[in-house]
Amino acid sequence: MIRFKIRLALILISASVLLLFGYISSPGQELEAPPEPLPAPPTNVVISDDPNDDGHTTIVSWQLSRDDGAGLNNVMAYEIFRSTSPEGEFLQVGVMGKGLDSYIDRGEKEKTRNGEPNPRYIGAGIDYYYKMRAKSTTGTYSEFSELVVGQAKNNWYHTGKTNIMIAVLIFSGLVIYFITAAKRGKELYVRPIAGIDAVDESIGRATEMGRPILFVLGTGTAADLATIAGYTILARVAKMTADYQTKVLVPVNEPVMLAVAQETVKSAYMEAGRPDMYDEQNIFYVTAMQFPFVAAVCGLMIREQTATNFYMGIFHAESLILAETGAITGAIQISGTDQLAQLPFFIAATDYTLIGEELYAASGYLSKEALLLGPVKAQDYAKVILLTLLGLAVITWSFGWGFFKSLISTIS
Amino acid sequence: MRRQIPLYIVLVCGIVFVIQFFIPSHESEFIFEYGQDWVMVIGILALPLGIWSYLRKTWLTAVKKPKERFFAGVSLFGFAIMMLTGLKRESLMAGSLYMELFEYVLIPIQATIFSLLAFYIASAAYRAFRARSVIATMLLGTAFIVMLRLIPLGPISDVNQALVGWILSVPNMAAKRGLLIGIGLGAIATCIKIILGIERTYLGRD
Amino acid sequence: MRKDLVWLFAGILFFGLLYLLNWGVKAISTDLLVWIGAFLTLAILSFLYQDNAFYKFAEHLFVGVSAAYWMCMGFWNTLVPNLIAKLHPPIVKGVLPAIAEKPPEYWYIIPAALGIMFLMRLSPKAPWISRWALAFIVGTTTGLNLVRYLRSDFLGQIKSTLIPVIVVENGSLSVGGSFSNIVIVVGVLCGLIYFFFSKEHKGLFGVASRVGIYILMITFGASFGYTVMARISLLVGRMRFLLGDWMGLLQ
Amino acid sequence: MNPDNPKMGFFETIANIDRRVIFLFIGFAVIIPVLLSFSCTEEATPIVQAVYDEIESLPEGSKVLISFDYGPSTVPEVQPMIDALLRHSCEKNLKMYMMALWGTGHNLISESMQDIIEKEFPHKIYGVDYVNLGYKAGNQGLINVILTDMKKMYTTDARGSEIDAVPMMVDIRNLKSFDLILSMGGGFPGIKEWVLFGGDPGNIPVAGGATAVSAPLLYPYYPRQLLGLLGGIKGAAEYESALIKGYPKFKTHSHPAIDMMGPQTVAHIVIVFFIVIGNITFFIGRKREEGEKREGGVIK
Repeated sequence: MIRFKIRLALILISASVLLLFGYISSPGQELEAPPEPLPAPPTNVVISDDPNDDGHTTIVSWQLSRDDGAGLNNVMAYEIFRSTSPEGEFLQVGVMGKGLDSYIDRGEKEKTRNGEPNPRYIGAGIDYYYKMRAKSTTGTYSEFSELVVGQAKNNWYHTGKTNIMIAVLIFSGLVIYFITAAKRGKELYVRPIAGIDAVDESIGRATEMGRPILFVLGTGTAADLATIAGYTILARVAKMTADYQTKVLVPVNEPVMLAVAQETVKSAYMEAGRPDMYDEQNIFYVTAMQFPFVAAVCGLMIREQTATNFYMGIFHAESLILAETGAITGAIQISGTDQLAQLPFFIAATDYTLIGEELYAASGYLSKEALLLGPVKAQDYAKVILLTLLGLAVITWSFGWGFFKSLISTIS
Repeated sequence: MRRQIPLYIVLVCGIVFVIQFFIPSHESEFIFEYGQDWVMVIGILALPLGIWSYLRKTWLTAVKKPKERFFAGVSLFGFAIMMLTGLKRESLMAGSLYMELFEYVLIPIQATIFSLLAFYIASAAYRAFRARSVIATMLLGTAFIVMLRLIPLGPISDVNQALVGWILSVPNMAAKRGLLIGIGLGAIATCIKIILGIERTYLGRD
Repeated sequence: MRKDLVWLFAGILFFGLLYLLNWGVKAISTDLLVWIGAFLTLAILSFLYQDNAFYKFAEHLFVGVSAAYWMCMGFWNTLVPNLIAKLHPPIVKGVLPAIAEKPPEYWYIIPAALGIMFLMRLSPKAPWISRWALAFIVGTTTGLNLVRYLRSDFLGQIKSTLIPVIVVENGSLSVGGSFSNIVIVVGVLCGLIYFFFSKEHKGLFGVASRVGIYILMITFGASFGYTVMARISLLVGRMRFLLGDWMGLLQ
Repeated sequence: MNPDNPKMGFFETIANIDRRVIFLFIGFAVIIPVLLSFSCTEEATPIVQAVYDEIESLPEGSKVLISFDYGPSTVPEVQPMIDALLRHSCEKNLKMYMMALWGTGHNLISESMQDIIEKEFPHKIYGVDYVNLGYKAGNQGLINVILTDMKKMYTTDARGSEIDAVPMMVDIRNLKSFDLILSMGGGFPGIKEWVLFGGDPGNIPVAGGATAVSAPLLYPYYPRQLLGLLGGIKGAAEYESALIKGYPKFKTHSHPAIDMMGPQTVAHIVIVFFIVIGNITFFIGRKREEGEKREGGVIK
């Protein structure tokens, strides 16, 4: 406490001394305090539009003050001011350290704030006036730079995304090419995927045992890609169960997923010529929350004694709870997910696992349809391109040739 | 025709949302923000469908299976209580019966089910981690080394610590990248298949 | 059914014993809510032994309560502010005064219409119309996913694999650093080769694919081993609740 | 015991051990240490000790910037680290400047101040010994700006006082005014951004704490760009141990990370033990099977 008092006293004393000094040395009082040399202001200030935004940002660039890093060498920072009129009130919008020669002025998007005009707002097509000054290391300021004016524009193309656009176009081109090639009757080979090969056998087993099959589409949303891949496998499973007259249970945790799963199973039964076998009650909504859903599915496994369990889609922490409960009942379990964190548990606790990309490839593999196999081939070609580029880049770069490295860097 | 319209909707929506990514203008921002918001709103509007499925199934169970009647009743009772207490906006404030039920019924069960993982991770490790093949040995070996880091073993611990650090930052990183690149390619191909209407299982058929 | 009765009896015995043992001796909780929490916790844990009436009770209660909880949350937190308040702000004056002042946004008729279309599934006459809403959801999400994957998962990973395989540190060759970088580059390449689908994994290609799956297994093993800690922590939390908050055995 | 084949009985029993036995072991592995508050003494590893030593070596009155870059979901892992670091800094009479790059950090700062500084070190004065600068948006951009000018971004503290009215802020100009930067969390933005945009360009020592998940990604920065790192609950426990070793009076204070390590260690031993048993029986079983095959016996 005492120490604080002493410090406070010291601070107060030094502050009053400073104040006094400031009073004495203020203009008008011709005292002989040595005039400190002021830094020169930055020059050639230019206001341009940020080409990749929706009209709320400008870019301020300038030439460094001649005292920045040279001359008096006393510039510490630059201060940037903006106003909507040349003689209006200028708002300090940014500070940049010495040696820097541009500033991105990101305005706010709300015209008004709490019913009053928002001073930080920047809108498209409005003239904004800027001026700048340099701040010296001792806290003095240069003159203001000349007043300049500029506008922000609402832009229609993001120049920084051209690379991604090219990548999308190339990849889409590959996909479409291989689909048409396959349609023309070109044979496409797909390597065996153990998890998918086991589907038929596991359904046969459930039929022999006279027990139902469980299909869990995960705890993602209905439109997630892994869930959509799950529907394809569900369609296949449902078609087979219709043939074998085995019951398939599909508990879901999302109403949209419920609708899709019902449609999928219904269509599969119709395709198998057994629409009479379809029972909507077997595809049911439990609850949207993760753990209540898991509790109910675990209970279902034990009470219905499901012989084969499928887990296809997005899974979170529940993956291991489901897989271990399934192991207790002695069910054959086939899983597939693109969630990296859950793959280890599926691999350890289920019999077969579709790892990441294998899940997406499963739809093509299952149907053997040219339309669905084409994209798989395109994926592989994209991989070849990547492998080659990456290999070349790393090797050549290590020997000092940076061409491929910079090529990849610009692409990504 | 009925089957064609949804495919066109997918095509148009898909392409619009891909294109908006390349357009920074505020019209594009508008589409981006609203599109996401709308998907969420539709998801909530669809909830009655799920609730209907749940109620019907539980009710039918209660009617058809006398043995299950008690449990179906418990479920419906819980549902009714929570619905009634959640009818008012104020119920979402702390201290309401609705939030109390959340706190003292949902949370303990949720946390306990989550904690079952401590048991299951042990039984899964015991069952799966057998050196049956090279692949299984890799899995088992790494898991073993990583688990050892928590067990005090004198000087071995220091070496192990360093080894775990290396495994996590080198091979672990490499495999994750390979996986993510693969998943990325597969996901993009799937997206293109969906947008072009090649992948359409999810729409069912008439 | 008889087995369930045995469980019920065992449960009553357990709680009764606890009650007798603790009454007036230990600082067992006198809070009814804590007892409810403890009962439900034990009911779920009993599933580890086998499925039984207590677990079934907790499970069914949990499902019912959570279904309604989610419904109310969705209504108040999403539907009211994001749909009702947008279409007709004054209606939410009583609950969300901040939004009530804003002008209505009639764009929101579109999701409302799509939502209703989706519910048409329940109508016997025109269930097909629900597919339009479904198509909107899938189309929108897929479009967004496409660019999201393209940008983050995939291109970002390629860029960060660009590392030199010969690491020079302070003017001399760093063997350890070079080795690690070689492992990363080879690991990524072999991992990708494992995911080749349209070519048979034979010969050199097969070897690379083998190396790929080995490295994947190392990763999975490491994640598995690493997660054990987090899962044990969860159990410690539950045990603290049972032994401390409920039974009062911990300081 | 298997009556049909008494010779194989023991190994078969073990090999086919009921999962409930494992569950029971895990249950006891957690319950017993929790009941007995058993804990292992954690020897601080060099990467943790480095952080401790750095704080230990700072002279009284040195300025430490602590950035709260985490959210509620990682509180169980990160909070014990913060508590230990705050205690250590208070004990060493360092000046603590607390800020947040994460929006969620704001409340966590207030809570930490209440729980640790105000409760355990009531003689510390707000504004003189510690200050809450609150959350500012901008991620690494914020670090960029405060590297040259702190007060441009922080015109007031989190309580709304004019920044120059806070005594301990008077002589702060920019990041270089600090003697040590601690970033807690490990996500984005976090330690990596502090190293790349603050520590490296400003030549200021940076250390931090990260969740177990993100810690491995930060290892490459140690020790050149990152002074030291507490990784996960184990890192926190090591720091708590180091602190108790240096200042035995903290033994009576709460040390949640050390408490957590007891059950952790025992449970890990149990799991490792079962894996070893499983593999031994597996190999013995396979050997016997091979032997029987050779003898033309029944293949089990």
